[in-house]
Amino acid sequence: LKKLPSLVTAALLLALQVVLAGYSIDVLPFLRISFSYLASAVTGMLFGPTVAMLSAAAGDILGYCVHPSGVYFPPYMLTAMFSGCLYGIFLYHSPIRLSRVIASKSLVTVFSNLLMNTLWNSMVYGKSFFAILPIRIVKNLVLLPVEIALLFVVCKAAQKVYNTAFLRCGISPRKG
Amino acid sequence: MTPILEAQNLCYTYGTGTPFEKKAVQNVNFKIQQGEFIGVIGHTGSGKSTMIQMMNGLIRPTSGRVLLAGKDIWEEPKKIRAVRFRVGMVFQYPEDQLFEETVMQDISFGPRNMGLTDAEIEKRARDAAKFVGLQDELLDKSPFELSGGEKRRVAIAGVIAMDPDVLVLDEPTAGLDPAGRDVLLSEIVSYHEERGNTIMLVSHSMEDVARVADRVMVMNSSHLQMFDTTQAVFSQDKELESIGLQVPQITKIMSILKADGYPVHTCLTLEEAMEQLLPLLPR
Amino acid sequence: ALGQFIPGKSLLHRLDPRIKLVLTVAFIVYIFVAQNFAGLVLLVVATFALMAVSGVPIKLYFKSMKGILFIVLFTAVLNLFYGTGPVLVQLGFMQITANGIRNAIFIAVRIVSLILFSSILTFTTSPTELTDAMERLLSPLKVFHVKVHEISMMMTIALRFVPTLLDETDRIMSAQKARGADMESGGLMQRIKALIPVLIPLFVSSFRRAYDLAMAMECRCYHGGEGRTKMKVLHLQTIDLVAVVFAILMLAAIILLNILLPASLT
Amino acid sequence: MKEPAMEFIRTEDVHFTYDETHPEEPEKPLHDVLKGVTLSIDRGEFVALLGHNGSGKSTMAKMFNAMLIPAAGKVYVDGMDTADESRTYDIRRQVGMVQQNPDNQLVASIVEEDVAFGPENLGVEPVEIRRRVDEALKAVDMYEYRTCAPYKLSGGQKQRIAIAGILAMQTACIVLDEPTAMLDPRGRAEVMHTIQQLNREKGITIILITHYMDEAVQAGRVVVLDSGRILTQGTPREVFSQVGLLKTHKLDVPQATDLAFRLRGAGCPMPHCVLSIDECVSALEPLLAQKGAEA
Repeated sequence: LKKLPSLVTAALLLALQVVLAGYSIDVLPFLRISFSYLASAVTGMLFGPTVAMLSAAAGDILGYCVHPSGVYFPPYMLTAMFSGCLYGIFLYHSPIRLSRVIASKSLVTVFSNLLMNTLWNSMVYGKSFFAILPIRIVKNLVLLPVEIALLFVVCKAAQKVYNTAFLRCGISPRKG
Repeated sequence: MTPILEAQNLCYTYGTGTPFEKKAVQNVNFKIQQGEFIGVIGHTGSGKSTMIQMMNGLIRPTSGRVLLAGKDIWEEPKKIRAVRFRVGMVFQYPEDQLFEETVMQDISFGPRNMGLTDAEIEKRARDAAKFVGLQDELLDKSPFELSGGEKRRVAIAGVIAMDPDVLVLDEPTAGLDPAGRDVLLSEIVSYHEERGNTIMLVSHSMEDVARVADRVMVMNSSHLQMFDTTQAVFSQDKELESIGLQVPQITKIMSILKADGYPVHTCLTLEEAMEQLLPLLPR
Repeated sequence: ALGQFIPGKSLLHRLDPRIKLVLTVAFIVYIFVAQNFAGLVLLVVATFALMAVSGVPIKLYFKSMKGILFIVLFTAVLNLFYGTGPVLVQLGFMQITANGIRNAIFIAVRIVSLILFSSILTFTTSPTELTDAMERLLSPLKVFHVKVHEISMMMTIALRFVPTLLDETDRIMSAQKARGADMESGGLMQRIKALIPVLIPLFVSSFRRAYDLAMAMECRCYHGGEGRTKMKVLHLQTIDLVAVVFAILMLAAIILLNILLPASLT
Repeated sequence: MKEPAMEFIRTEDVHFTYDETHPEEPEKPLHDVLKGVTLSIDRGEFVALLGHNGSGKSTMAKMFNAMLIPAAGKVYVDGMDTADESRTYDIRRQVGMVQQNPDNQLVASIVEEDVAFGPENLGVEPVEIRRRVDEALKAVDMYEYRTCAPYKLSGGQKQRIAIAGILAMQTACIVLDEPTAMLDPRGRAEVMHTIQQLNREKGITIILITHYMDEAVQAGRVVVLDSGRILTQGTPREVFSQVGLLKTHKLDVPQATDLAFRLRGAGCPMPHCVLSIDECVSALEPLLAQKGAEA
């Protein structure tokens, strides 16, 4: 994040991450579809794993400051960071390909949503939490293809627009 | 004749029951006939945005009714989408809503949502593009590569392509330069003349409203303060100024001359003023 | 409005945000450290005391609980069936044990105090204060080449633009609905698909805003964290010290109770 | 010739070309935006830069504070060459800039912290920042909003906060790039009032880029740009007496001015340049009275 435009773009994506978290669709309690992963993934795509990881951590905290609901439990931040990092690893510096999108999102679903979050949930809510694990698995697997498709469309558009938005006028503000 | 659009005791209150409760629109009544060109003026915060968003059911009135061709638009809430196709709405800075890969696809978004056939969609999109003066070679480009003025036209075409009976435009010329403003406005006027449908134009530019509108609505602190012919509204320059609105410069000049006892009457455009003044002036 | 900050002049409002942040995290940890009802009750009492001191109407705290109440009850009920030991009630293949009831109550109380405790922080500290506090707390990490200034700048900007983008989201949604986009009905898949016309313009507008803002910041001589000063300087006061001492005493008490009494949660 | 000490900004035959090597349309020709602009602006002046979109006026604005460097020619600010990278920050301390979109230039979520952003970057002492922030907010008449969040303010108010942010850096000059283009009439009036006040009372050099003639009228000097060149310049009265020229270059001409121009064209003895409603009326009335007396 040497360059100011990158810093600011990452900041705006962070804001978007927080905003999108507010527009989640509740299917059942515990089962919520949120779209903030899109902003996090685009951050990873444009600025790489480190930035995505830090921004995900910041997003977790800010998200709680902005829409305080439920429990603030610090380990959830680790999940967010891990996911951000995965997106960065798979999507950074490469033209968007479906295979990469599939790989990144699937890993996030399995490791972050299913493994890590289940662990944290069980810490907060007691071991009974394993009772609804099957429902969570089904939900995540059903949603996976949709989420992948959405991610693919958004990433493609974002990559294109980002390039045109900043290259178009040829004025990338000069670093003094 | 049944008015195309009618408001009956329209009210809207934001945040009912919270400390932030705010009456945005109160007791608005009006009738608009098919084919009229209506100007809507008023300050930011006067309630005009809320009012126009009730016309196509984006905001549901807290009380009162909106009648489209004599029928309450909320009679069957499930069919509200059909109302939105008949009352097209162009928001402020509409270029922000573009999202498709090509201009053509973006203009087609509305017609496609209407469930039309591909051929019909294509035809409508091309017609709409023509109305706003978009060249054919732009249609296959990405909307994000266009200039600001072109994007604005694409967005307006996207609403025109739904072929609405009533077209509501919220400051369509905001942020354009004077030349761009004039061109866009005359495109809207010729669209109106050709299709003969009803237009509601919200604008801060009194000159523009005076030039194009048949009748003018004046919104002030959530009420419909005046609704009369353009001539009649702008001849009340004192009343308008008292609520902080200006009349067009030309109207103001003529009304000062009139007040000072010269034999002229209210004018809306330069041409009218020239016509009146020339015989009265030495050459 | 953004967040749920309620401006006020209570002791908690005046507490240094850095201290508040650290102590909140500490308390969250305490809640998990406490292994028995005695410790938990101590924490609950402390939470209620702080709520009273905060000067924020108690009913607001309960309002903030509303959203999650169902989850609390739901987990409590589930936990009922997860106990071991002597069976009290047999419902088909499920059974409720004394120990299950105890677990259910314990966990429910724990979740409730977690929520209340984090609410105290967000009610008495504005999001700006929080990001500011975070920046200062993280600054020692500079030693490890973590870009603390950049992260906090990002958070400041993000916080500034969240309301702007929220408005923008509503505006774009309305605009697409006006073009017949259907976002209210249809199955899950359709609803997700209907979001594309909203999501893409949002990203586009974020990039455009970023470009403008980067320009504006450059014009205002922004050049990273080096040589930068701050208008507001935070000083630790006596109450901050008192708060820290209080927190340490709490920790000692909880650990002591853990040692003296058997664990309640199995 | 003016005293050399009075001169604050000088541009010498400035050229600029946007490097439009667009990834998807490489065949698009390079686009000359500025084709030799020579201009001198004095300390304390209020200059309006008028021109339609694409005339190069926004590019010109970015030349004044080294956001852009001329491809050929020179820009000097207070004697410093903008091409000299070691002076970039010294130049930006002298020349602040306000942009078109009021939403996209405020950094912090509290008004006073945003105003403090500039001085913080300059490494000013905290106590001094506080003093400057209060003073700047009072100067733009926004002091009572100091703890507000920017998103609760109107467009005109946000623009005034942006101006305060520049004032707090104690720059000698403010460049405003179409600051009113996105505002409603009330916001426009607020911002113009603030600009006038700063120029008159604090002696701050103002460069106002606009395409509204009624705003340019308020300046001491008007420079009209067209396709990268200076079309004409002078006092508002000198420039706006050339209504025909302005209209052929797609500039906005207020109705009062236009009316007088057309009447003159039709042979009425109207004055050469009419800038406002009042002037127009006071020019018309004697003529109407004269003709009335003849009849």
